[in-house]
Amino acid sequence: MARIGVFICHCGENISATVDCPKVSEVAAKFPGVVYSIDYKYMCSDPGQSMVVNAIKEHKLTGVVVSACSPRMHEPTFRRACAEAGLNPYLCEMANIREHCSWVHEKGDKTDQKAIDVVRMMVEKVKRNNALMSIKVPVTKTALVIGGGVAGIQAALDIANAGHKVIMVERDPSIGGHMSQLSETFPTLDCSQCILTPRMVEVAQNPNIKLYTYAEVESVEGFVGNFTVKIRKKAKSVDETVCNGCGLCTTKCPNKKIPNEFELGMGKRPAIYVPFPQAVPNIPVIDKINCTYYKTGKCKICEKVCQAKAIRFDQEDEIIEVAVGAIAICTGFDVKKTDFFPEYGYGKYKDIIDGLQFERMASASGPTSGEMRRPSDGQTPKKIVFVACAGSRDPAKGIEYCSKICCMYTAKHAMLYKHKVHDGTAYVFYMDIRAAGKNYDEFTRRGIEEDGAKYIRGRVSKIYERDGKLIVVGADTLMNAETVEIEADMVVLATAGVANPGAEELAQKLHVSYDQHKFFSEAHPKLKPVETNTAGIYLAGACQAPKDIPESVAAASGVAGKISCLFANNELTREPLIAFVDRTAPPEYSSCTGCFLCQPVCPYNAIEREDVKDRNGNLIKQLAYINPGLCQGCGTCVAVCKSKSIDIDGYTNSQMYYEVDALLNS
Amino acid sequence: MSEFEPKIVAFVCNWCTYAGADLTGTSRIKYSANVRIVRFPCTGRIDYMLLTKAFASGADGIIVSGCHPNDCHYTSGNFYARRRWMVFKKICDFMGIDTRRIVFSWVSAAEGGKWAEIVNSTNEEIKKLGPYESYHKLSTQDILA
Amino acid sequence: MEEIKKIAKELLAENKVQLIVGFEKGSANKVRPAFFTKPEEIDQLIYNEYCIHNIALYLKKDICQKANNLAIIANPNVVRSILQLASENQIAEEKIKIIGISFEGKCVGLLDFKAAEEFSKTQPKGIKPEDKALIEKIQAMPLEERFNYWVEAFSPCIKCYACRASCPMCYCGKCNVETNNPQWIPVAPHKYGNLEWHMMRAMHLAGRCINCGECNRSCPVNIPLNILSYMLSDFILDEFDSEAGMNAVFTPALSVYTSVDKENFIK
Amino acid sequence: MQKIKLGYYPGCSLEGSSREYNESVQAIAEKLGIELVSIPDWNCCGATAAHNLNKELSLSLPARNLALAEEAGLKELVVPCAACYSRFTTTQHELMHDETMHQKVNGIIGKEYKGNLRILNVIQFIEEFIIDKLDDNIKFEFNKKVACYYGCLLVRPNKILNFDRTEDPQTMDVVMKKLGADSIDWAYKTECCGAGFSVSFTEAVGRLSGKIVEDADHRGAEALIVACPMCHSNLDMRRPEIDKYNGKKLNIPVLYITQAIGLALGIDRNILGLQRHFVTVKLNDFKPFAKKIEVENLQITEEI
Repeated sequence: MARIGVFICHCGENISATVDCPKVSEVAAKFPGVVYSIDYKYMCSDPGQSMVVNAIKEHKLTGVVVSACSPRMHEPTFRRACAEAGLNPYLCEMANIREHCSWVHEKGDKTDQKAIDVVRMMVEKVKRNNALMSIKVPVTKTALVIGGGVAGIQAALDIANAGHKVIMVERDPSIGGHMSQLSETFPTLDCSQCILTPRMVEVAQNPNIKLYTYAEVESVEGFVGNFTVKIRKKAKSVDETVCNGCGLCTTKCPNKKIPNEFELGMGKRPAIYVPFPQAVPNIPVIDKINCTYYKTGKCKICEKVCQAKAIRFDQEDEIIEVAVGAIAICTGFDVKKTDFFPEYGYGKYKDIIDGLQFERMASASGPTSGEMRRPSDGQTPKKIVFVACAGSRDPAKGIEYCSKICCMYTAKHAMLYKHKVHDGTAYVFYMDIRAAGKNYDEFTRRGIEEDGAKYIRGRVSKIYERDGKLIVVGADTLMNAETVEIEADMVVLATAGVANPGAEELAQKLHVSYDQHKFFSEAHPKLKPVETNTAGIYLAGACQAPKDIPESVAAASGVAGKISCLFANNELTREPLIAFVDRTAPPEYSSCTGCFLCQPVCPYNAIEREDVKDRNGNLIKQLAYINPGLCQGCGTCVAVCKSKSIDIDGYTNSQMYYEVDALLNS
Repeated sequence: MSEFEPKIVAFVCNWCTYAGADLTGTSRIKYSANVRIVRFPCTGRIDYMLLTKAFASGADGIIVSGCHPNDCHYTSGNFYARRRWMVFKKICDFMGIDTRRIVFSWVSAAEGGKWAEIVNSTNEEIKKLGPYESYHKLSTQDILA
Repeated sequence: MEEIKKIAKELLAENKVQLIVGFEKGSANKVRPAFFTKPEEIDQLIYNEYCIHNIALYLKKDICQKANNLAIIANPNVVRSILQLASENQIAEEKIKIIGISFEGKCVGLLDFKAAEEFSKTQPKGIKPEDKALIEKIQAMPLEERFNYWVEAFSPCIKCYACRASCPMCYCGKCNVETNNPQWIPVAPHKYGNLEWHMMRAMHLAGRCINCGECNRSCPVNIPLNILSYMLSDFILDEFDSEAGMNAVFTPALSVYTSVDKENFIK
Repeated sequence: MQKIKLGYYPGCSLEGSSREYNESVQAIAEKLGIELVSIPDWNCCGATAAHNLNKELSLSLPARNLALAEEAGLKELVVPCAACYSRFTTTQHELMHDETMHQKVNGIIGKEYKGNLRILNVIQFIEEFIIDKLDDNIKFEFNKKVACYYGCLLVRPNKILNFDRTEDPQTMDVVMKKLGADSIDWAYKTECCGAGFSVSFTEAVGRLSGKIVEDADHRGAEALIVACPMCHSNLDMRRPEIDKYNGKKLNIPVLYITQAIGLALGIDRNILGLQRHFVTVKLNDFKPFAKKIEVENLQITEEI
């Protein structure tokens, strides 16, 4: 006989303000099988959990329904409490009356009725729950870090220094990411490359880190502790083991007119190139699209000049398969290009650039060697306009979110400009100055007060060119919203930080979720900020949302900590919510007919054919068998099985049937 | 007589729509209280027998919802589900079971607003159609008769 | 006819098979399925226009299961059933010899699976005009009328399960209707239980039915059961280009998918 | 050749202050074998007053015209006036997205508007029915530097019209290039001309239109090309206020795009109504048309 306990949580007022919790508790007490029902202010608190523990012991409960928040929030909490009281944790279910009820409905009878129904459905389900034992699986103590920007570098170094193996995959020919493109960093104005490049070298030299540059993740299979990852190593056309990085090939390449990606098109590079002088590894790659040899079959000058004989025109992409236990996604972000803005000329004006291009212009190693020279004619801009929130925070026609880093880097840009062009004027159009961070507000103030950047609170409606000047038309909302027109020599748009192209595809390969802007989603916005919904896959840096360097680094170290925790054990415990095929006594052995129509639908190839043999080894029957190590518990096989021979723990046919059946009684 | 309040059951997957409905909650977007959510690991797990069972149990409308194509936590459960729904819908149509009462949707973990819209539009639609008496009668009266 | 007998006799005489499944004369003018184990019994074997039953059904019965190898007199429906059963791991090619009979009643000799697949493709298929007409008639009905049509059509059903018993694809040891925890389908022959039972059967046969029509023939109360499966087979062929009973290696429509499956019905 | 028959809504401006717009549309249509059928018993579209005062009225006035056009069996409706066009498309959009309002308006006008009509502004009309015929009929190249001025109503709101790029429209430029013109890139394509203040607040018109005319002139344009009677009035008629604002006299003429096409087709200037303008249209010396002009058709739909 079932002895179910029902625990209704008020969640402070989160639930009780809308749902009549005492009434729900009262009604639930009368459900068949319920022997104990109570409501309390905070079930997840210590006293609340103790109530559960004590009730289990006192009333000899065989099942528990906690009616509170989403099971995604506190299911582990209450399952632990049950275990503490000696009840199998899988005999505990949660009825979601907060996210799915009190927060989304108005106070009233209908909402109370819903809460009651939800509890009844869960009571009927929990009556049929089975005691389950968690599954132990081995852990491969190697981490995969996808992306070699500052977040990836930090995560890789921390994990490697904890004594674990790391495989890093970087799409570009060098690690370093966007941070290596920056000139100086806020709020200290220290040189970005000076602080980053030693870390890049450390990655290359760390014996625990295996680095694959010019490589991408091809496919990912498996689950936490046991992923199998295929990496596509794109052909560099250069033998990395032989090349000594002398760079002669890059100087002799006759085709030097290719827009340089690292300089965001503001500089040129040859067809065989290293993206920037401090690149790690310092090995060139041949850009097959622009290389004269690949285009015409003639040239091969690089091959002729290479003393190390490292050029390999016949090199092909290579697929490498690796086994890893955890994955850190550190793929970073991109900035919206200026051609996104019709009101600013769809990118047709050369002297309207984005923030990242300005970084290159301000960088001592950039295309202008750090001098302020506008792209159209190389003149020093005497009047420069920075447009913050260019296209951001604009649900009507732009990007609705705040990119967070632009206020700070725009202040930095204005300062850098003033430091380089003393007699120049820098205007900043802004909506709000969001300088929340340690020493951040002080920094923007310095830009305004000491360096004299002219801040105008208002948006820019239009920019057009007239007589070689860019006319910036905006409003000054602090001056009666009067129209302001500035004749500028150059304009810098602080465009939105957006998800990297390819983020969606990667998310689909990894089966992690992403938001409407294609940024990866964390498992919980507050309490699981670096985890994804998929166990063993973590997030760091700006692939999650626009983030500045300290935040990215902190998240990366957080990920490294999480992965190190995972690797601290030789085995990990997995939820036993997996499918199984029934077995009965001979001569049936199972109701499974061995049709194996379940086999093709399993995404994990977990369904095997088991031979049932007699004593003499003669085959009696072939039955489906689900490998518990491989099954991830999707249950697709359950719905496919005609004879209902397959069932899945946690969501058994009987549980689901009676959960639905409970509706009838309401 | 009070207005007809439909009974709607939602069969949703744990990873996308259940999480999406959680987001509706955390975003405090209001929707009709006539829906009861049943959580499954994946749309691939949702047995069509449970849909007829829900109608028999008194449901006036059903929502079946999971991850968008390519977003399935288990890679492909939603693709098998999609086919099964097509065939199930076809046989239901043929047998005169009112498929206007079954709403299929993709709601991702990020689409809290869409979830509220789906529930509300389903609720409105079912209100227009009225209670699913022909099926309820079949399942209750005929058993007793 | 003589050729069939000749082949059958040889198979038994040369010990190539232990059992032959075919037909013999029944009472009055009727025929009935028969099992032959000795060459001399073959004189009783007949094949005529009345031998329309899908005897592939017996392949999953004890008598055939116990035989190490066997032969079967196979009209196109039987051949298709064998291919479908083979694709579902229910019968091995080594075990069975198919004595093929075309739809005109002509013996085409012994068929291996490859030949059976070819044979299956050459034989007429598709829905009979009168069945198609009925399907279209039902589809044209307003919703409520359609529902009532089926409720009424199923109302004489006494849950005798002749449809299941006569269907070669209904080989589950324990049918879903007999599972009782939970009791998915009410066993009592009332309208509701009947509706769900027949719907479930149609769904279980979706993508697997070879459209032999045996369920319809065997139904003692003449429910047009076959059109449920016919309609679905037609839909599945149309929508997924998938057809049961054509290949010995085959995955039915509901165990596969394509990324371009329609989803205009999904919000 | 079978004559193309299209619905036509002239509206009040084209019968009054902008007769030359009407004349030039009719002239090029006739020349190219297109019959424009006016909606029988048409009424005012309600612009610009109605939608500030009464929503139902502002929808009912256009809806009656649209319903009349449908009753007359018309499939397309050419609406040259940008304000009328804006009211018509807005009405269609609102009624098709709001069933309650749709029923209400049907009740008010005593007719059933079905929403099957395709409403075309003058540019869409040119793109669909004129442009392909130009190569065979053109007599002169419009070999002038022109500034195409779209104004506010032709391309906005994009959500409803889904026509051209809101901030940097191109369709008129494409047509003008096709005629052989050098269509310049300039800053005031879609800025406000002062619109309804034409009568009530001429100083504002002087300032707003002044900037437009000045920029076009400054960039060396020999003519401003428009497709809206209101824009034309402000840029042409308010030249004294414009000149006062700019502190100099500007002689750049303002032509309707249909007049420009008419000139290229060799239609008499007086038939096109050029003599009615306040700013004298001196343009001449057109080159005889020699060979087909290839114009790259820009991707003009804007992604939102």
